[in-house]
Amino acid sequence: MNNLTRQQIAWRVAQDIPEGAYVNLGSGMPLTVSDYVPATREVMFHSENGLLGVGPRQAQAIKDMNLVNAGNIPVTLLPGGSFFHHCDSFVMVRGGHIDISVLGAYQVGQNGDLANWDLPQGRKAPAVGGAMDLAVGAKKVFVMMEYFAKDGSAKIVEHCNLPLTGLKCVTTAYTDIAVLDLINGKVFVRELIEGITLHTLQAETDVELHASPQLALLKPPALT
Amino acid sequence: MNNLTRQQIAWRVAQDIPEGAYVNLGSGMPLTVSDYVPATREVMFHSENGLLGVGPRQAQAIKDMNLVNAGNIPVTLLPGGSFFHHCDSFVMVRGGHIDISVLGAYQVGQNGDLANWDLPQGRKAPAVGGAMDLAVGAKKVFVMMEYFAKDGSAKIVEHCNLPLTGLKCVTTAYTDIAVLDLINGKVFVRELIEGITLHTLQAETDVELHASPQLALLKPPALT
Amino acid sequence: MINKILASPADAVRLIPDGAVLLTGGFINCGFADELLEALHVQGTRNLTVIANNPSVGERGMSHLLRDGRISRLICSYSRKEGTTLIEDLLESGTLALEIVPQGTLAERIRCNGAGIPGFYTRTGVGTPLAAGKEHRDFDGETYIFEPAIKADFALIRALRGDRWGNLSYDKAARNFNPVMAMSTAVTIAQVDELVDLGSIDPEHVITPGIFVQHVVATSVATRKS
Amino acid sequence: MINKILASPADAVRLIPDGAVLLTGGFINCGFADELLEALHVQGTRNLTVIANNPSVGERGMSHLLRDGRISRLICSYSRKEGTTLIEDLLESGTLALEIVPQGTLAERIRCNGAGIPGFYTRTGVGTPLAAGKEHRDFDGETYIFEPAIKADFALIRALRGDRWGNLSYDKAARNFNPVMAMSTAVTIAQVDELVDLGSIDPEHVITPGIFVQHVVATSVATRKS
Repeated sequence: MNNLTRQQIAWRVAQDIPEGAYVNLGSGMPLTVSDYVPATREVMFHSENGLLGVGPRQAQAIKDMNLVNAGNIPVTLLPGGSFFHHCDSFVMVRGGHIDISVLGAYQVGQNGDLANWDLPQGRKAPAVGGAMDLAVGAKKVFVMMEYFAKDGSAKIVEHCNLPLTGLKCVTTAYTDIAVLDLINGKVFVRELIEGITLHTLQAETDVELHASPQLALLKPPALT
Repeated sequence: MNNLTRQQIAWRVAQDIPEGAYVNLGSGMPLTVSDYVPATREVMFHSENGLLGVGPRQAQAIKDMNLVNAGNIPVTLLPGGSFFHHCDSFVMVRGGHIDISVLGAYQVGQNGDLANWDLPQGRKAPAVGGAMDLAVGAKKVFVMMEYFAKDGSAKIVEHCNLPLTGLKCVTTAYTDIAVLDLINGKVFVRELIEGITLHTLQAETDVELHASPQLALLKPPALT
Repeated sequence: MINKILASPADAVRLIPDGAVLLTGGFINCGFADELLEALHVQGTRNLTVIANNPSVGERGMSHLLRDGRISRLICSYSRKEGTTLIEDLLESGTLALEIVPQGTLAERIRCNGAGIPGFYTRTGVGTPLAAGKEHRDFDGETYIFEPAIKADFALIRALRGDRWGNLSYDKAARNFNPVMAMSTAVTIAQVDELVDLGSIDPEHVITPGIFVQHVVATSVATRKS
Repeated sequence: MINKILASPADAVRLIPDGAVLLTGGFINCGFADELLEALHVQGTRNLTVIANNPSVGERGMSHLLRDGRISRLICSYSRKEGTTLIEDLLESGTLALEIVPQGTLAERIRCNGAGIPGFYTRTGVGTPLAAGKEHRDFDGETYIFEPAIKADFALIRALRGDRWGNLSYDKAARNFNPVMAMSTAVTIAQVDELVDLGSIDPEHVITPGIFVQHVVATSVATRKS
């Protein structure tokens, strides 16, 4: 049983992004999704700091720190890209113009509730960024996460007990062992890695899991 | 007794526009005000269809109908001018960024209420344009009008009985015989043409007129 | 490959059914999508609701739709049409319903819809006949009225240049309502004077990013590139 | 002659008293008005309220103000400062009050103030801890919360080019909150990399029209023109 690496989860998300989609990638793990979109497929990456048509990272030699994505990574802009200010950027987000938002998650409720930001905990300063706007504004919200939390419990839960980011917003959860669609308050398992069955997964998950009509094997390529 | 011509009223308004002011000129008579601002004085004319830094009319030979003011008159743009869309244009207006709005008026209440637009009357189609936004949004509202209506009554009234454009918004009324400041619900006569006294004007006006501390002679140059 | 370019105005307006609610850019007679409106006339579409600053004073497009009674409802800030009593005649005959909205309120109500905002409070119009029946509310001692977002099915806009991703730039005062309307609806169709290659519009100077534009139609095929 | 150009950052920040409420443009570390903030530090101004997307991670300007306790209140979407526990220390010692606002809500609340709009309804944040105590209202079956306009005394922004009328253009992602903040306050001070002649910025490409800018300060005098 080989759990997906973070790169393989990013690869799996990328497969579900269709040509022509407008996609926002959250900071951290989601930012790597663009690396795995097939080169033949034109996808428009939006960065909430005012970029549309984000291209690959800058070559080390360039280092233009006025051309960064929302994770402060120096990127390029594709021909046909554009710059705009923060209000216009969040008109795109809040106004429903972004097709897919890819976010990290601490917990996902079976009703699609998302918990992915930090209220003050211990000594960490709070930060929400654009996550709440993306959660409610994007047409689809894909989350990327490990299936299990560090304490061994499934991150897909009946009711989130961490601070919420948005209500009933998650469309699909991409994890290291399964792809889960959240539809009308139910969790449908669409893909599972080799060596795991719906039955064995259910045994370790509190919420009820349903088999998706498309239930299939989750088999990523080897990636480094 | 020489009433001011329309050009002379425009000239009088222009004298009260200081250097550096951002000014919107309403359609019709107000549009001519810019012709009388002293050439040494830099004033920024805003046109609500998305222009700032409006210059003189185009020479006949040019006729670029994509460069028009809000009255559809082909104009020029000064170096340092800019184009923007309608929302940004009305952020300038509604948000209090315009120093002076110059509008026509059918009636002005002594409390500063303004009536200058048409509800359906007879067969005329209704039109409000940007007048209501300008009336409430500009820091000062100057109106230009004849002092008397066609029926001989003064247009400055206790209560407007025509459809209102805005409440308590008019700062100063420039007319063919007097300049009137509207301050805290009272009408102060600041200038009068030769041959008229506050006393004779009061006799023909229902609202109480007060002498401005700066009461002076209104004496325009000859203009064609 | 993403290609938002359609072959002709006729192809573009085929998407628009009877009864559609349309935003149409333009101010007086500057920046109207005349060829799209003309194609809509030729197509015979009827019972349209049109939201525009004013009925175009041009001879093509909206004038024909109005003349032939295809527009049953008009929401605008200024309903007069110079040199004709067309609007007056339509109003008198009862075939045209009219709503007058202050110009800045019209622009902001259109933006609201595209920005996920259900409406906005404004001081514009308070105390006037246009405030009748509207929610009033005080903020910091000032009275405001609530103006709801305007929802439409399509935006028909006019731009100077466009590319296959739908990026647009405009020509001077012909910009007016066009970028605002582009943001507002799910289906924006842009009539452009010129098609240009991706990247020809400097990314700093794109006024309408392609995300707001679903279809692009050029009126000058001479400059067409892909 | 209108001339909004001031000689130095020190001249510009002389306008700003103790206790002022400041909008400061920038995102992560891109597009901050570092020289204005640094001059404010040198001037000794204290008890500031700062509204920014995040505390700048740069070494100059806002970092110094924070370190020396000159900022008593911070309104931002993201309060972490990479590579340091400065914010955590200030929060723990109780010398910094903090309000967290979702990024899009922050931008729109700032715009509202400049647009004569007292606040706006948004779905963002509904059901989350950030909705606590806020007015809730349903429109078309969806729940929204009311977010009030943010009022500030000054905006300290950063641009690429500026002229004596205050027209501005920006550099790529350094645009971010800067044009939005410029619109919002009565006194906007722009730090520009380069002063240019009137008309050098194409009127089609002016991002912030001069009406929104009261003072301009250049950090590179080499290119100064009038």
